[in-house]
Amino acid sequence: MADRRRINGPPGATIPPIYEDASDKSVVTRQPPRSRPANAIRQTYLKTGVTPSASGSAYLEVEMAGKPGVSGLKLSCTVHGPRSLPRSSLFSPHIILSTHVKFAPFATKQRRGYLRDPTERDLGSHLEAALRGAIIADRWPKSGVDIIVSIIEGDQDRETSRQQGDEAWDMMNTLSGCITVASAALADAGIDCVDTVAGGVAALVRDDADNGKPKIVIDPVPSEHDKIEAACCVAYLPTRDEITNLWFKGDMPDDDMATYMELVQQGIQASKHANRVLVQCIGETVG
Amino acid sequence: MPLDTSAYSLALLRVDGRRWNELRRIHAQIRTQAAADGSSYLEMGHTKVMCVVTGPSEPGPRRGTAGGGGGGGGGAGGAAEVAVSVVVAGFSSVDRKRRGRGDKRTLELQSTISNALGSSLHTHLYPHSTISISLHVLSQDGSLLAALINAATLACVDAGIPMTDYVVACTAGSTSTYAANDENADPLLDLNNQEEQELPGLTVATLGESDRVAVLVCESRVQVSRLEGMLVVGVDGCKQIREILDKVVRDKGRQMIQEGTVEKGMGLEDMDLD
Amino acid sequence: MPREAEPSLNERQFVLQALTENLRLDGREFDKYRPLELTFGDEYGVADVTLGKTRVLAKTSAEVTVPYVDRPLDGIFTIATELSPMTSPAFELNRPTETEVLLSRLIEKTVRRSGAMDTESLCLVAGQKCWSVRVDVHVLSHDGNLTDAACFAVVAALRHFRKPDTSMEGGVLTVYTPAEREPVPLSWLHSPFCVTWSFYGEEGEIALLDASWSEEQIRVGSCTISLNRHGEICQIAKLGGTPVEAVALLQCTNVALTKVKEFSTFLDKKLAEDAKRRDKGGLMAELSAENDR
Amino acid sequence: MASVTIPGQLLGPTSKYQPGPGTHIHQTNLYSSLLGVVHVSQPVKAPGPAKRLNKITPAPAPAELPTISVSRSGVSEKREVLPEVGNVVLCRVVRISPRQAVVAILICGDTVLDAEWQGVIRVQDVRATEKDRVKIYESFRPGDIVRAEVISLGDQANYYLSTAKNELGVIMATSEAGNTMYPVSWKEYRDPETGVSEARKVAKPF
Amino acid sequence: MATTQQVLLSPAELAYLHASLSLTPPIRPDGRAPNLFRPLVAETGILPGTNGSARICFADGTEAIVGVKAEVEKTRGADATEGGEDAEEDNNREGRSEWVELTVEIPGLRDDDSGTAFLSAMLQEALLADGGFARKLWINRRYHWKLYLDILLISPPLSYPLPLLSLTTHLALLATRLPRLKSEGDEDPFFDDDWAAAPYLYPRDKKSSKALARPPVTLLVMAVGRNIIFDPAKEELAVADVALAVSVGEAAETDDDKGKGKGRKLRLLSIRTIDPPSRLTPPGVPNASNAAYGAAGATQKQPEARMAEAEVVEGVWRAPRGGAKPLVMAALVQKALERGGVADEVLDALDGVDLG
Repeated sequence: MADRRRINGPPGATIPPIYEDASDKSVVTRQPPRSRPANAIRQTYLKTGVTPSASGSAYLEVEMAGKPGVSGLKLSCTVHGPRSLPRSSLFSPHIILSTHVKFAPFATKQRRGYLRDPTERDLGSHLEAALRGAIIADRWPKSGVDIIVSIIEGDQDRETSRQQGDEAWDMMNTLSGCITVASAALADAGIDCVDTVAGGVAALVRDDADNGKPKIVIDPVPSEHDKIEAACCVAYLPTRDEITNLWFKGDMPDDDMATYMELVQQGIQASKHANRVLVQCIGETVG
Repeated sequence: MPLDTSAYSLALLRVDGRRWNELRRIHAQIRTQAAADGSSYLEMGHTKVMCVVTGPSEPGPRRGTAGGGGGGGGGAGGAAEVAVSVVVAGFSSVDRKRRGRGDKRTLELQSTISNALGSSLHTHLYPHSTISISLHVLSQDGSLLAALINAATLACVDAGIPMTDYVVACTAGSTSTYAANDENADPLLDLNNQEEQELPGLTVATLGESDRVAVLVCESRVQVSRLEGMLVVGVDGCKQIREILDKVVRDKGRQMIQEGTVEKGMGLEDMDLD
Repeated sequence: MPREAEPSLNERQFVLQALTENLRLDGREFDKYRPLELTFGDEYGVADVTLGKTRVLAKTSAEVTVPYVDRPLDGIFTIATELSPMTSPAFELNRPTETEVLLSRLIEKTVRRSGAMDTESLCLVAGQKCWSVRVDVHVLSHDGNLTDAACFAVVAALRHFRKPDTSMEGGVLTVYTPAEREPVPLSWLHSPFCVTWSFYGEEGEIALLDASWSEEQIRVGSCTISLNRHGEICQIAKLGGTPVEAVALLQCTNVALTKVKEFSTFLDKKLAEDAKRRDKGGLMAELSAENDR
Repeated sequence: MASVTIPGQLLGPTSKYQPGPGTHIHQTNLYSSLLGVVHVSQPVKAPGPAKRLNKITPAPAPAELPTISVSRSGVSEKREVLPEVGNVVLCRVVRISPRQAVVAILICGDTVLDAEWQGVIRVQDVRATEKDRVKIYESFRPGDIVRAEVISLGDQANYYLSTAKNELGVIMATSEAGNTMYPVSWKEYRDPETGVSEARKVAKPF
Repeated sequence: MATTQQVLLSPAELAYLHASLSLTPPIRPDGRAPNLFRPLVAETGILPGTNGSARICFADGTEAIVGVKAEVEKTRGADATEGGEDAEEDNNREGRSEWVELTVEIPGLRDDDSGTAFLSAMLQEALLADGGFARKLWINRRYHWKLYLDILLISPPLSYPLPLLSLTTHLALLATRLPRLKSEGDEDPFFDDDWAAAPYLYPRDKKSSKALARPPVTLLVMAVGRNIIFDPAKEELAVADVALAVSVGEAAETDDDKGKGKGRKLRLLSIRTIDPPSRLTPPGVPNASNAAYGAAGATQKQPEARMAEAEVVEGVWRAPRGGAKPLVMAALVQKALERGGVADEVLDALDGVDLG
């Protein structure tokens, strides 16, 4: 659908030239391989109550891969509600959850429009499934809550070329960030949840350095690895030991159920790491 | 590719070998889908459309979003609303072209079909309800609006919605292009895509066998003097199509009686089912 | 969404009864238009049309852009219609209603698809530069028969419009300001006009021209016929409604032709008057300048 | 005992506590469902004014158990409360019709609500006696502030409210002349300046 | 959102459904075995104007049509010399995911509905999971096929349409043929006009005309209590504890696999959690707290009892809370991937469709 409300730039965009560094041919524009252990997530910063006008809000930053101290992914989430439903909607014995995930136009290397594209809608559906399991919906009949996640900066390094790294794998990291930040904002808004849900990603990667032997890492950064065979993103409730959303993608033979189980288990591990940050952050809010 | 119309004057045959007043092959089926209240499938040459009718039913909560508009005042008044949605499949034309649902041409088609059927269906029998007609275009080769109207009529018959008569439609054209300014141009019946692109033409829908025109759409430039000829041929074509559609409905009815799906009622003796 | 108030049963009955007695509410004959007025703005390409209480403003603008990839030799010509809440509370911004879609389709088919303007003449450099001419139609007041008024306004605005003159020298395109060179009119081929019939009665046997809003609300069908004065049909749209005898439609077309001829003469006259008004100023200025010397 | 809990934190077994607001039961344990501070109220204190704030299970265990609840008070005042059946609310009359008065609910219990929730007082719910003689325009006028009780969650849009008790009804009213009026009887308000009285369903002052 | 319209079932009906589906073996409303698909009617090649098409009609009346259309497109950034020697060429046949465009059209839903976006993302993800599919679209280093898949649901969405759409897409892709390439190397491609000579997108065995490889299928699996149920109908989904969409592809058989029991060798391509509509169902009220059943004393004293937490009462419906145990999810996936299991059966059934 065309964006009719704004004056958009000309459709035929120009791509800025990328100059090759002539002096040093050996340096390919490739990130150094993963330096942190396979079972560690990147540094994460989380803070609640950043938007005073919203019922609840949170902000999340994840450090950029291979560059300690520089942040990559930046997410902000606001929760509005519970508030009354529009007159036209039907009676609902539950709270109506609506999730919006939106990339800022400048968040990724490819400029995004102002209208939500299918990827953003898809992420919104995943997020909704993840949160729907966490909230106690029957506490708030006849009301609605809007959860809006803005991706201020995507998880992409400007220096990697466009060919490298498939955006499809980036989406899992983004989704896990969205889940964690939305969970913090929900807690801040005072909406009843059964548990603090957090997102985690694990991937089965194949690196040339390891002679092509596949291994499982958590919180993968696609550009750090030669090939990602499969990845999964889980939204996990730690005290209940339950998964509210599972997203798996890849290629895995049927006789390898053990690897699949291990992958999900590692995803849960990653989620537990994120949950630790989450618990600490919201604990501070009250104190 | 410009249409070679010069051959017509020699052999009096059109590009696909038809004579001026010949229809393309029409194949129609009703009750194609078990889940729907009414359904139909119609081919006019290579134009293929499917129709599914739901209702009359309680209006949904999100009325008016899918366009369509009310034939006869909408569901709020004393009559049922006829909501039409047309989906043109991406693969239906030679070059794949995707039309969004907000496309103006599609909206116009929807509104036309809704208003045309609204005038024939007895919508006043179903106040505060919605008859939703969902049309899918699977393949296009000219006469799209006509095919859609015919398919919708058949599906409404299948759904058992009372109507005054069939609303039947077909296209008519004229042999020479506008530029040729040929006053002696012959009218043509049932245009295919190529003819539709090159020659002036119009779509006529009539109410059953009468000469009364429910829809008349002309989208090309043509001399006023040629209108009458085209209209006459078009109206005549509609009568032929009505016969064909009527046969489809009767055949299906007879088949259903034979299979015992419906009982042969008392009144059916009067109808010439045999 | 607020809805337009529907006429009451009494109102409906009254208007219909009057029509069967050959009377219209405002006393017009069935085939008479309300008084049509046209004023041009100070700028080129602005036309303000009033038809009774219906008022439509059309404004033409032009800019240089890149042509569409699939049509490198054609300019771009767009017509945008806007029915704002100012016209009626039933219209909302940014959400086209059915009325708006049908109106814009009708104007589009009448003016653009009939080839009233030579779009090839808008091309400046094949595949690279072309004029994009855009007409914005604003409905200021809605008292029925928007189609005819809007279509008239669009044609009048386009014929009144002057685009900046350009020249090509050695691959360099120059666009001149009006001060440098007198702007030039668009390359215009023919002037189509819409004539809308409204039908009443069980079988649509009563046909009215230029129905007012209250008449439009109770009609059982309508048919818009677009013609130019050479007797060429540009478009016919009877989009559903109560079926009408084919013969009656042919008669409507013939009457429409005479109306279109009237419109055409009227527009020519107004354009000539306006040209004279502008030219007088221009000539006088030039003359006085020479006298000074 | 004022410890901070986060959603999903274990509070205790159901055999020791009753669930209050901000908690939920999972299997046989009570867990927090909110970010906030834990309160444990002993059953002795449960009746009385605190009753409205606490939600007690319908079938109380034979031995009254302490109620455990989690609330955000002391954290921030942002916590929204939904009108619930039985709550006394303050609302403003938005418009009236012969059958009902439409109101906007502003305060629920002691909490000022963040969002405005729409409610209706139907003609049969205005007072307890002589229901068939109630006229809405003799009971409420747009702009009045009304104390009412929630009787039902109602349909998709409205909460259903009732003023069929002595202490419920209009508590603040403005006369046609634009002055704030004072109540003179159970069905009248009077303008202090013009002296004209207007009919209302008057709430009995405490 | 993800699962069509609201469920119009009362708490009592939901409780009954849940109870009967939790029995061992479960009793399904339509009497199917837990791992049985709904019967279906399928045909291919219905639209001569497309490169491949299929239509499937489920017994419950839902119907879908898929048309596949291919267009030659210039590869972006292809003029840059990469690759090098021709010998390497086969390895350099990199496919790109943007060569496939998939759209889902569901009557009554807007184009930009998130449910539709979710469905199409899911189908596309499964198709592109192994990267092998996009590689099939490679023509030469400068050109490729752009494949458009238009998926139309013809009937109103009576049940969650995922299995139907997936199976129809599967068949349409099996029936898809691309014109035979006559040009060589990197020159502008031109093709054989003879449609009969056009090769299939998924190559077939010459003799049996059975496809050698096949596109993936997406199965809908749900769990109720300890039971795993395949291809749930709308009512069954309304009481699901958890629902997963599992995309399964077929792996090429190697020799050492032969001994490993019967059935196909399968590959797991993608999993997505479907938000079950059960979470939005109205809860039931236990008799103990229902004023109409003599619990007057308790309810009148605490009218706000509705909000109170109550322990689960047997036979009273309560919308599920929280998620699912990781082990339950794993069991669902394992069941879907089982050799000789449901996926196998479905693929076998689809094999039987005449690909004309």
